[in-house]
Amino acid sequence: MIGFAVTRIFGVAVTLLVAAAIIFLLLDIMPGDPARFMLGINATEDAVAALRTDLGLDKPTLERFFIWLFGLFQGDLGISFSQREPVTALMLERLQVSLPLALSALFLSTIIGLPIGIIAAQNRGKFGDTSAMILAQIGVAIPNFWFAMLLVLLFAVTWRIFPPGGFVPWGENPAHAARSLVLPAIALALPQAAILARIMRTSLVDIMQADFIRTARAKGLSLNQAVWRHGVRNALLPVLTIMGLQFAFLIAGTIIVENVFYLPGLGRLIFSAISARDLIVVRSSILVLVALVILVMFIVDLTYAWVDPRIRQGGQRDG
Amino acid sequence: MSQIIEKTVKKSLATAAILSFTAFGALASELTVGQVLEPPHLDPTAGAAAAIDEIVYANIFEGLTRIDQNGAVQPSLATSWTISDDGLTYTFNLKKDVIFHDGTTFDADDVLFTFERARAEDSTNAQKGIFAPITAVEAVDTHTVNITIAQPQGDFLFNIGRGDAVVVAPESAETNVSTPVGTGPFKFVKWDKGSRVVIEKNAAYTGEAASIDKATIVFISDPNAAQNALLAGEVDGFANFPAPESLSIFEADPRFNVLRGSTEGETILSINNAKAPFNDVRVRQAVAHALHRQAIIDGAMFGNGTPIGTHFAPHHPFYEDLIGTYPRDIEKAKALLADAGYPEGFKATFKLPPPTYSRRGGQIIAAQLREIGIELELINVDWPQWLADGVKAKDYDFSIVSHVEPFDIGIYANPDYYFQYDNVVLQAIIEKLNVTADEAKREELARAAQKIITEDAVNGYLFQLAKTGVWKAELEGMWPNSPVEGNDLTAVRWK
Amino acid sequence: MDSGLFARALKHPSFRLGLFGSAGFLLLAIVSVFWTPHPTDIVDVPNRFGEFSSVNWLGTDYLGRDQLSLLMVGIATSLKVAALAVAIGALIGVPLGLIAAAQRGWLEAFILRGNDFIFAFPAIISAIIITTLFGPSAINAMVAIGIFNIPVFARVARGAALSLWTLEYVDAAKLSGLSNGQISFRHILPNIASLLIVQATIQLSLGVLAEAGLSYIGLGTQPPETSLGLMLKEAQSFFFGFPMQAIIPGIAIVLFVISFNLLGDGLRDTLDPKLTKAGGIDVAS
Amino acid sequence: MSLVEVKALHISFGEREVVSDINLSIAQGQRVGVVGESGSGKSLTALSIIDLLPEAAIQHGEITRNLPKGDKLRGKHIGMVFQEPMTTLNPLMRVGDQIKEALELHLPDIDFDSRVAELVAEVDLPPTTALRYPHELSGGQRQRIGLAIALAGEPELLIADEPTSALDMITQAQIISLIRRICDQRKMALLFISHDLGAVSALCDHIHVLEKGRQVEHGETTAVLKSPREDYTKRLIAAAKPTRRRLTTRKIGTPLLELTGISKRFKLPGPFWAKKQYLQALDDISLTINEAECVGLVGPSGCGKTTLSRIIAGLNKAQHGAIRFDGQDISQQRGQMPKAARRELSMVFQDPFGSFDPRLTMAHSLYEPLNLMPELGQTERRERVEMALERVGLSPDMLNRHPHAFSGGQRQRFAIARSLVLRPKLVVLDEPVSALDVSIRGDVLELLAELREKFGIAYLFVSHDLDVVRAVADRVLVMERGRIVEQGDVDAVFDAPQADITKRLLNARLSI
Repeated sequence: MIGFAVTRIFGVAVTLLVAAAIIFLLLDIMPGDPARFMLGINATEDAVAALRTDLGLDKPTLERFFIWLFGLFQGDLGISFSQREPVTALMLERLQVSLPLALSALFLSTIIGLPIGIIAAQNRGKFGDTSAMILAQIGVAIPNFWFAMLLVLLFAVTWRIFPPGGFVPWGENPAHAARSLVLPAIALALPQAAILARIMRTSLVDIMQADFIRTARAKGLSLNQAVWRHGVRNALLPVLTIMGLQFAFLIAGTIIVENVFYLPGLGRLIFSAISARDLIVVRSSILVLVALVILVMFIVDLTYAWVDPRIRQGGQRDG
Repeated sequence: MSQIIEKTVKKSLATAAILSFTAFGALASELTVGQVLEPPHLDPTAGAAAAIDEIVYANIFEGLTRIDQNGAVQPSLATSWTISDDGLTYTFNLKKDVIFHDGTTFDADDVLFTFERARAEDSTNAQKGIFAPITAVEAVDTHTVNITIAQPQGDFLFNIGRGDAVVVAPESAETNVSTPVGTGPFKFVKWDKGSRVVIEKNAAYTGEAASIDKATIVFISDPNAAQNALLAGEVDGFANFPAPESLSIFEADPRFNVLRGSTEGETILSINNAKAPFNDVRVRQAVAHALHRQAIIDGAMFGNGTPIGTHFAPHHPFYEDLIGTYPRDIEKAKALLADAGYPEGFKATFKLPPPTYSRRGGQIIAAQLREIGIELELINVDWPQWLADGVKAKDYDFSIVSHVEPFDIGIYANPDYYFQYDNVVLQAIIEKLNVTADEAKREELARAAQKIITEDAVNGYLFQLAKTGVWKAELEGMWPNSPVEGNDLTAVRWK
Repeated sequence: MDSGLFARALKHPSFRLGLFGSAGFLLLAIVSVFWTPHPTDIVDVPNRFGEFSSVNWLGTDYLGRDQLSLLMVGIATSLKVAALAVAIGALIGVPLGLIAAAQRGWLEAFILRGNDFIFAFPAIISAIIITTLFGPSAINAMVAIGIFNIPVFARVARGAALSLWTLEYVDAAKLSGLSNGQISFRHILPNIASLLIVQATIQLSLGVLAEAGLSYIGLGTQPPETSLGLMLKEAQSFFFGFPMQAIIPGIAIVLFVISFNLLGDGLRDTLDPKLTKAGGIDVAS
Repeated sequence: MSLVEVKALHISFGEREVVSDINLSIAQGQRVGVVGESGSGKSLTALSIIDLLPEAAIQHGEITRNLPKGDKLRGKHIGMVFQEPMTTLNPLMRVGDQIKEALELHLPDIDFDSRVAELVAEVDLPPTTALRYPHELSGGQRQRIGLAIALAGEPELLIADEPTSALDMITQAQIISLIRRICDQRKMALLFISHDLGAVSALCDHIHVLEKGRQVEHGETTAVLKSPREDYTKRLIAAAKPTRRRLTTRKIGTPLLELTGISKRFKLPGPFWAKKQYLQALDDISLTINEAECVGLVGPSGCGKTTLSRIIAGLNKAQHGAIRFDGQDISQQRGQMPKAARRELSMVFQDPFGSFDPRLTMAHSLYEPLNLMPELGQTERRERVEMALERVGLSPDMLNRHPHAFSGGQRQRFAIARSLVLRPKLVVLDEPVSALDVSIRGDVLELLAELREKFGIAYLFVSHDLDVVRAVADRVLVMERGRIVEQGDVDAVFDAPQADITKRLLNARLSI
């Protein structure tokens, strides 16, 4: 297990390094000048030049890359061009929204999607299964921003149960903060739950055909016992991979949903930074998002290994 | 159409009746204001973003003068001033017993610091032009300051009343980006990045005190989210509501009050005058004849906006009504194009920055110009891209921009400006205008300038951008117009 | 796809429903290239927000354009973006997957790591990067979605190909002196084609959703072009006054995605389930 | 009184009846066998007895179980062992826990851990096995665990559904003797299901022969074997008996293929920093095959015989050693096998279903080897293919059909034809008859012998079945753990085996 983990960590480190290089260099050719944007349409050329020097933009690309990279190792990502504040602090502030949002959506989609998938698989072909799968089919097909908007119309504008958006920092009022995230989390989670339910059902239906389920039943277990004791855990393996990938979708989803609910998340930081050509913030934020996805995939790999002794000992997962 | 609105309104009314006690009442001295764009930072002397001024101008920071609702210059930190006979030296008498929010006292040294900082070689002030004519700033005593300018200037007092010239203290100037410290009626409390800025009443303020205790400025960029936030009672108003299409809904809803005013934003179809075929005045005139202003105002802004025929604010006393110069006339436009050698029309690029007026207006204008054979390729760009393409590289054919600087006809005298309009006659007029202090003379010059640029059809003049505020009906004291970038909350109060 | 699979799939009720739906959308899209009830590039402001009528069956939008015509063009754009994204993913991903399965060793390891790497960039992040570099457009959205499709197809192709490479007819082909490339092309690709088609329908419906999401945040299709996502986005702010503006494209997206999902589900159910599993088909759902 | 009595059992799926009118009874302590080829309905019969038929199956008829009422039938009174040892155990659970689960259900009052240890010991496994996961065990070990699970509830009847079919000969023999011993010790009845008449007759007192869902014949094992009444039974018995050796008149010629010091090892997966672990698949193999000679290659599973045959055919590469073919060095340490050699050398595979691309017509597959002879014209090509077909007794008009149109035996003929298209000097036959139903094995072997007689082709005949090898080979090589441990004239080796593994392989045969 430790060997497995160390191999993976090495892989994660290499991936992150490559990602950092690609993100930095790609964005360096981005058209537009942060200094010019900050000073606006009537700015004089010498003011722009002064600001460029001030921001360190006149240094060569590679030099700036290595400054940034070494900063990364020390947790110091530099100072935002437009906001004149440490990037690390800016991002930590935004992660307070994005991370709980993505994680609670992941949690919600899991506790909604998996049981529905399991129950549907157990009642395959019956009314419950059919109606659950029709709902899931629709859930998969609804664009999440559209769904988010419907939620706002119902729960915020019409019934006023939850706020239509906005966010109060956790430190100020944790209950209010959590309340602000309820609708966004649901908007993100339900489509994903529909996907999970479908996959869980397919996977469990497959597993229920497996020989070891028959062995378990021959042993004397009832069908339900066999499904819960042997089937679900095995059926979860492919679902786990999907959940890892789903996190990538959730990250994408948070960026979209943040706009609907005007949440101060990482996605909006990226957009506002792009529109100010605050490249240092854009790079670091994108890298953090990518790192989050990689981290979750790493956790999924570890969980996979923890659940499945074949991988734990084999060291390699095929496929 | 109206039926649907009615239904929606009735439904919302019912809910409002049930829930009104939670929405307001208990916290009557607090105010939550929606704002579309979040500022990059909060130092108005170090950035062009209007979003900075919308929060801090007149609320947190004050200048020597201030601009009132009608665009007139009023005393602020300078209680009075005198101008020398040659028009070159301004003597300001400063307000006494003023302290900055951090407790430091305000005196002539702060004014000196402010102006020296803005004028300095390495200054990053976005409007360095305001300070360029200044040759000297001296403190006569602790509460008297002399400012000398190189040539007489008509709008100097107005200019130093703008957000870029607010007075900052040397102790706090560097940290104003995150914790602005000024002398205004509101104190900065905190800024939750990405979300909101909170300001509260400055108890030590010596002028006319603010009537609300605390104001929260919430950043909502999505027009639909803005609408939801208002309807859900989450914000009390928007000084600039981002969705003109929804105004009719709020107008029909008695819970809300829609304030329609004007901004200093002349919205124009800008044309690259140095580039063929636009260097031919006939082509530009053809374009002007093809434009149908009201359709653009209706289509893009849902009727909000005043048509203009030149680059000047219609509410300004110097405004010259030139709307009739180029009536919509497709045949004439085609004839002009044929004269210029383009009987079949031509293709051109149309770079559209993000605001609604531009993106929507662009589609409508493209349809209108297609009628005279000009095929436009619409290219959506964001502001940095637009600045790089337009201002720096002059790589565009058409664009739509709202020029929000007050009294900015002077840009036509700069051949390097992105229109690349180069007319020595106009340049002479503007030069003269800049050094003329006499109002009647100034008016004459300004009107002449307007006529010239309209005759030359430098740009397509579309409409004056409206300021459309949506507020809870119980609020009063909001500014209907935006004579300068800013959003003065001092007079806002619950009825 | 062989005719046998298709014939068997036709017995599947959800496949028939999906086929009917997707064929309908495809037809609308193709027709829109040659003909729409009204031109979509005119602006007729006085006539905006028209109700359903005999002239404008689905009414008119905020610029007075015919909604039905816009919907047809929007479907065509959405379909084009999604389909070309699938094409990008398949044309690059499938060969990569085939090469990985055929060559094994370091090349396979490299391709797999590359796959994981691309997976770490959700389409929206690629879209952000691409858009900041080249500006927003339907094409850039398509490229971003396409990039994300590459590892999906590579994975499916490799997984399915690996199981085929253990089969004896592949050995027989090797004995006949065929190179790995020839074997991949003649024996492996045709045998995984139906699996790839299933994956393509799934990616296609995901692509339509992704395009909608990207258009919503302004990274996708730009006016005056239109797509289902853009129509939905533009209609959002009219929702209170003119809910139909948003409901029509919203329903179109949902039906569109469901149609292609049902099509894919039906094909998948009809395919040999073992092959399906080998391909790890659900990877992308 | 019989323990289980099945009367007029019919099982159908929808319209399709797969089991028709089966009657059988199992008395206390009796060992009953059911034999039949795939699709004969034998497994469904067994599943109906333990009440585990798939939901879609419709069952008619009467099954009387004289077992205590009210209690759990499955596990407690009837235990069952299944065929596929790779998949019958939950891969995520330690095998001891899987045994314990059965104990918890049926014997809740005992000390589970010690009982698990006893059961593990009863199936002849070391005590530590209980802590292992299924993937760490060999097929035989897993099948023993399956047996331990079935025994945990102390059932009166054990149903074993093809428990040994996926195992190699030696393991099969061990499992069969283990089942016999346990049945004796526990006085437990057994229902043993197999396609292998040898295995059934080794265990059971009474056998039922099934064909296509119908019961063909039943009776005392010895009686049925001695005097079968039905043709089908006769054919089964004939096929299960060692094939008669065909005499050959062909002279064995000069050395055709010479291997010297062939070695190959595979890297085992592990963390990249750890010392690399290797599996030595082939260790210094040297051998010779002469012209027109048939050399048998036998050994237990995992001994390396498949790797060796693939290296000879040019499908894999050796890491060390030299290969000379027809006087030419074709060692492939560098580059591919030369085309010239490839034309002279071909291979026939085990699985007649996997050896043809299902999407291509037979014509496509049969012309494919001619890729190696680009100099041939269209007519010559057709002649070659048609001649090859003729030799294996197939007609050219079959060429336009797809593989699924043919039976296993026909496909294997096509496979042989494909190997003959190039007119090779050596054909590697990798278990060419193992996947075929017993009734058609004889035909294929006959064909191979005939071809050799006529054209002087040399064979490397790889098989786990010693009787088949004895029937066809001149010389035999016995492999164990990557080495050739014994070789010589086939009769000499099999009559007087020297190596331990040869003796064990010979003893494991289950002939009638």
